[in-house]
Amino acid sequence: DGFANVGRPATPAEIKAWDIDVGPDFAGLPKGSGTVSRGMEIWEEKCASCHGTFGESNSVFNPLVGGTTAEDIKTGHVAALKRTDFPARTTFMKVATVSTLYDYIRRAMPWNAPKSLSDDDVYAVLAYLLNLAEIVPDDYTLTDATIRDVQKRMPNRDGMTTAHALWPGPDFPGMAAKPDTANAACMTNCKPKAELASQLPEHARGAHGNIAEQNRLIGPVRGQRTGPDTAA
Amino acid sequence: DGFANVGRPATPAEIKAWDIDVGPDFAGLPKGSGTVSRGMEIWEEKCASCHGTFGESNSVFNPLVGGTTAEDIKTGHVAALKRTDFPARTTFMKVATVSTLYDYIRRAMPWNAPKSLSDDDVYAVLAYLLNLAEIVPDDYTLTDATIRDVQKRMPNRDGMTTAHALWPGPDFPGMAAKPDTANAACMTNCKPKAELASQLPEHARGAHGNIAEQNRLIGPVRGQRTGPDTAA
Amino acid sequence: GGRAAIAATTVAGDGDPNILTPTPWGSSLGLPVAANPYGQPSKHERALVRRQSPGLTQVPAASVSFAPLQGLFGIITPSGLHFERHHQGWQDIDPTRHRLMVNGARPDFVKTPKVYTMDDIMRLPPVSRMHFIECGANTGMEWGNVAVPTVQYTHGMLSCSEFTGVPLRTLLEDCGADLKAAKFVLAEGGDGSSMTRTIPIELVLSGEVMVAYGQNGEMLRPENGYPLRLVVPGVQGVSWAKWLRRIEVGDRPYATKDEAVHYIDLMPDGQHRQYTSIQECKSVITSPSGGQTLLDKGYFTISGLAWSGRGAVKRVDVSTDGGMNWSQATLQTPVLSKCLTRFTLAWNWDGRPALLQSRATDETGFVQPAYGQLRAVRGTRSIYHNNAIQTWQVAESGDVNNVQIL
Amino acid sequence: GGRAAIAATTVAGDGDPNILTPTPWGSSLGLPVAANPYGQPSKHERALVRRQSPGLTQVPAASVSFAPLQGLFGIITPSGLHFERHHQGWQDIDPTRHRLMVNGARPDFVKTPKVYTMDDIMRLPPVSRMHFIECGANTGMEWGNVAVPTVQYTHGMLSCSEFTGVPLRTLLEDCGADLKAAKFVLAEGGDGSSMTRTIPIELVLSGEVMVAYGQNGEMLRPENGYPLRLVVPGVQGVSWAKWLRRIEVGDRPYATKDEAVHYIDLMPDGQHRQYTSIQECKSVITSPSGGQTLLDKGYFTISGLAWSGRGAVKRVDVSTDGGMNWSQATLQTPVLSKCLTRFTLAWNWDGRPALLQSRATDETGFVQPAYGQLRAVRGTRSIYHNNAIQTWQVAESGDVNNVQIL
Ligand code: HEC
Ligand code: HEC
Ligand SMILES: [Ca+2]
Ligand SMILES: [Ca+2]
Ligand SMILES: [Ca+2]
Ligand SMILES: [Ca+2]
Ligand SMILES: [Ca+2]
Ligand SMILES: [Ca+2]
Ligand SMILES: [Co+2]
Ligand SMILES: [Co+2]
Repeated sequence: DGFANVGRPATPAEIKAWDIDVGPDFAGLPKGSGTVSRGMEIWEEKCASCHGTFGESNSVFNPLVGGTTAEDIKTGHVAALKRTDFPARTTFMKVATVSTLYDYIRRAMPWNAPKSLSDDDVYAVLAYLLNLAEIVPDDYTLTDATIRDVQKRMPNRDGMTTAHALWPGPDFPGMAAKPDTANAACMTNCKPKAELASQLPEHARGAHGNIAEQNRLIGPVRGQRTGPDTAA
Repeated sequence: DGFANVGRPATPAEIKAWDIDVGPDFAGLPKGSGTVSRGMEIWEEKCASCHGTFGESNSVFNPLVGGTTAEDIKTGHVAALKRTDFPARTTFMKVATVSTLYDYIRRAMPWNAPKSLSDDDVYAVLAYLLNLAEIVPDDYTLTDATIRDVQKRMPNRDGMTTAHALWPGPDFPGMAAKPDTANAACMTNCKPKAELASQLPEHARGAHGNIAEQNRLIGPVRGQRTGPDTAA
Repeated sequence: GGRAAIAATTVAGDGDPNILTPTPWGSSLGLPVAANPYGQPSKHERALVRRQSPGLTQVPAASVSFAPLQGLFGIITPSGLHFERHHQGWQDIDPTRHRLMVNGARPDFVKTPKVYTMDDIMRLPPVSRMHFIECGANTGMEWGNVAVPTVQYTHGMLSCSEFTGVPLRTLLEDCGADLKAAKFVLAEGGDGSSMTRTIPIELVLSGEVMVAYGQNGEMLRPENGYPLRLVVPGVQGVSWAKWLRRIEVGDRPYATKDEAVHYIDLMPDGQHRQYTSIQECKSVITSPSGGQTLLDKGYFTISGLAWSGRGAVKRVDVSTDGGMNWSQATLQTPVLSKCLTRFTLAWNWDGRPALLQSRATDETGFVQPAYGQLRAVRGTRSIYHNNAIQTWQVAESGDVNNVQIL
Repeated sequence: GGRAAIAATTVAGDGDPNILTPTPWGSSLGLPVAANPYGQPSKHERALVRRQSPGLTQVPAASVSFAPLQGLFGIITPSGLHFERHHQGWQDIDPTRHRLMVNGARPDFVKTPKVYTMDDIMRLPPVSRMHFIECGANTGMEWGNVAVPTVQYTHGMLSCSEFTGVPLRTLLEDCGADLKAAKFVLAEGGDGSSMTRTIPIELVLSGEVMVAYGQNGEMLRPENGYPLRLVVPGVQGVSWAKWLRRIEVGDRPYATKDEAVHYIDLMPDGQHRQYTSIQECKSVITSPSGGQTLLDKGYFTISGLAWSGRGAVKRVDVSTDGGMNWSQATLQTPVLSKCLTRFTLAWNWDGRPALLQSRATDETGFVQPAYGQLRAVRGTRSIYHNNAIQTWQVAESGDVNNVQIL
């Protein structure tokens, strides 16, 4: 080839070790299985400290579970996502593809010991999460076969759209050719007046420390004093 | 003006404090005087430790004095500068303008206490240096008037040329419009063979430490090991 | 708030003591060369550092630190101030042990899957190019309303560097990838998160996507992926996989966690836009900006940054009356594709309230939208891709504050 | 010398343990954001620092530290690795107390001599531009013969940054300088040496000369003149007065110490060329370069830097046979005036001895000279402005060494 003596063929064992991605079509999914009850054991030992007993904690990260309904499992759309009075967005409210969870837990969780779970452990703990989300029953066994059924019950499985212009590659279904905003470069008398729609609430001004100490000592401006000066 | 509220007029006292340059036409030279013998006192107290009793030391910098002759004072050219067997180049061998020394000593010397000399001190210590360089006699008094006579005796006063193309501004006397080299971008068979004119002497290879430790641990190359490895 | 100080336009007595009396630095011997073999900023510059936004994320190893845009000049971001976004902390990888694998999702996609050492990669034909990187979540806290006080927090997930590396296309060709069958590649990091993102093959074929090891003349910083990261010009930062260990050639997107659960944009109808990636044309005034106070009336320079994920910035307009009237700003050179562009405009502040805005247009003719326009189509609940026109309100006191205008 | 290591092109057993067994960085949680509010290079990059050349000068406060060009990429020099040249040490000046004065050598040269604070200067209309800076003494140790082993020491008094500041012309106009009568300006530093140099007014009038405070996005580093230095594109570094405190408008050159005793070029006839200032067109291969060893036969990229004090680089040719035959190299973009330009050329090393050279041509048509040509006119005793073609000899062992060819 063109680059003599640069790089070498990967061995099959090397590819097996690193090619761990699992796709939405389940390509790459390893054989294996795990029960909800085995999953609960793993969860309580290795996950609950960060994510809470029911996956509800937001002490280290957003809640994983919550906000989905039996109705969502039917429709494939999480209804709460339409409600502006429902700010929480849990993982199960958003995720459309169960493969995503298998893939991610296997590569990255537990956060402080990534890649320490066996493939079966991942099945088990995912089964437990699916059970917490009321997608599978308590006695469920998740396997490389049953996971395909689970996909059909994911609450937000139809919640994604590619109908936008922000993908730089080949077309996705419904992908728009044109950006969704179309401002014009008006130069004069562009509107009758400039009205403020939002201002920083007074209480939020000090929430980022003393801004005087986040600006240079010289220049055309200084930072506003929004908190106590630290000792020099 | 165009930049409202930016900058302010300098006061006369401020200009006096900072406009300390002395030009080759002696513009900016302060009134004052100093004798060789007063200069020797200052020299021994404040200069000799670095430059040597006779300005001959090269322990912290090149020698200031030496390499000039009575004949040079006549011709205005330091003859030793033509000799390839005379590597030393002292300050007095090079400097064409006595103003340069007054200006520089006043602004920068002593090195560790710049701007601590009075104008008269500068006259005195310069008188002493001129005496060491055998340009003025032992009983000389250097003043803002006599310095003009000294200029006529500077050994290398005619040793400068502006006949070159490396000045980016308006013409100097003799300034060349064209660069002094004119290589051509020959592409093939440009010469019969490539002969080495110089190579790094074996003994110099280790003089810059262990080059292995001056190159990255990765990449297309490594540094050669030319000295002991330091402990990691 | 409140004005911090007023610069003197006149001087008392004979003049300024800083001129009339010897300065410490003008009357002493300074420090030797190589006192710092790797140099540091002045001790007087300590205000300009990366900072977290309190309450944004729960744990700092899955968080963001923002670049102090309020104090930066030109277009290059000093690498020590490059914004950070980690999902599982940053690692300082031993580069002699780091490997890059190129493989195919199916055997026929890549004839010879290969492993490259850093030695190998750094031997291949390199390119050097200047590009911006912006997190898709930049300005995300401001979708619904004003939330944070300064440009560091509103826009500081933005940096710009000269990157050096090998076009990914070169590596794919070296492995005999089937560039007809390939539609996507997966990029995977070597850190704990083994972060993965899907990249469209078009950007790879164009030669733009780069496997980079150099940043601003030296190696990438550990926080930015040392020794290897993907550079995907124009695309949000999360796709620029750090600590890059693997590239897989495939024919469909991968729906990885950071393209199926995050970096998806919630629309008013409850659907999420997936695979949003381009950073659309955007700009922001960095001086004067939120949390600052103008020292004085009189002459000022309004200065800021403009960029577009679709190419070069064509022009930037600036308004001082909240978008009723605009003036064309000067663009500093070089103006490069998918790179920050610095703009400036002269401004005489008469001491009356003002509303400063900048509006960029890119080479495709796309004009940066107002908040009203953006919200009309995307609502207020998307965390990502907020490229709305930023407004800074200047009060009579000289105080500058973050406000929004539709 | 001797080859340090050989990269593996095959692998034993099942594969590389760095792939088959979990890596520490792939199986642990990393460090939080803002662990370093101002970031540092990887600990694995400690080899790349500024270094002195032993025996070059007697005291390190009047000396040089060289930039490690052997390990740099692209054109931007990280500010922490910018070369240093101090004559009286470096100072970390309090910027609130720093002043810039503009005055006239005679009252009629400047209508209103002025004092500017840093606040004032940073309010004036800024420009940002990328330029190289090269010490006039760069490669000075090599005039007579090969003296030093690596490109850090042969060419490391060279750096390139994006500078931000105010055109000096703007300040002169603001003071009402008589730009007809003015022929030269004097630039003066605020350090102990109060370094002074004469600058031709033409460069000021063209707008090129800049009173700069920004370097690569942040403030100048203390070693490079914080908070203010002159930038004189194309001209040797000594004219770029650091810690700039004063500009005087005059009508004749000043014959200051560093233009009357140093930075003067000794010619064979015993005369010194005075006021030599332009850095003529020059280039050097930085990889592979002196003191390095090629790891292997096979594909390599020859990479280096080219620059000219007279404008943009037009082309660079590379020879692997000591100048008998040449190939045109690729120039990385952007190619800017009076700025470093990175060039690259593909090279398959067959394991036989080679002599690597680069030869730059600038937009004026000037071609970088060979040593023989330069010495024919200037002899061997000038310390300054050595822009001769550099040769690196590649031995069969892979060792690369510094040699000279006429
Ligand atoms: C030490 C704390 C910690 C532990 C233990 C932990 N996690 Fe996590 N988990 C996190 C953090 C933090 C994130 C977010 C990472 C990011 O920003 O990408 C996360 C993310 C996740 C996500 C993705 C959620 C989303 O919306 O992106 C899943 C699923 C998950 N964890 C499951 C698990 C499972 C299963 C275990 C145990 C086997 C586990 N976690 C153990 C801290 C932890
Ligand atoms: C602590 C050491 C030290 C002391 C004390 C000192 N000098 Fe110097 N001097 C130096 C150094 C180092 C240089 C070179 C500075 C540079 O690199 O620009 C120098 C340069 C000079 C030069 C310029 C020489 C040239 O060729 O550039 C003159 C003239 C000079 N000194 C005179 C004096 C006088 C007069 C005094 C006392 C009043 C003095 N020096 C005290 C260290 C010293
Ligand atoms: Ca090899
Ligand atoms: Ca549906
Ligand atoms: Ca003022
Ligand atoms: Ca004569
Ligand atoms: Ca795969
Ligand atoms: Ca003067
Ligand atoms: Co992000
Ligand atoms: Co120099």
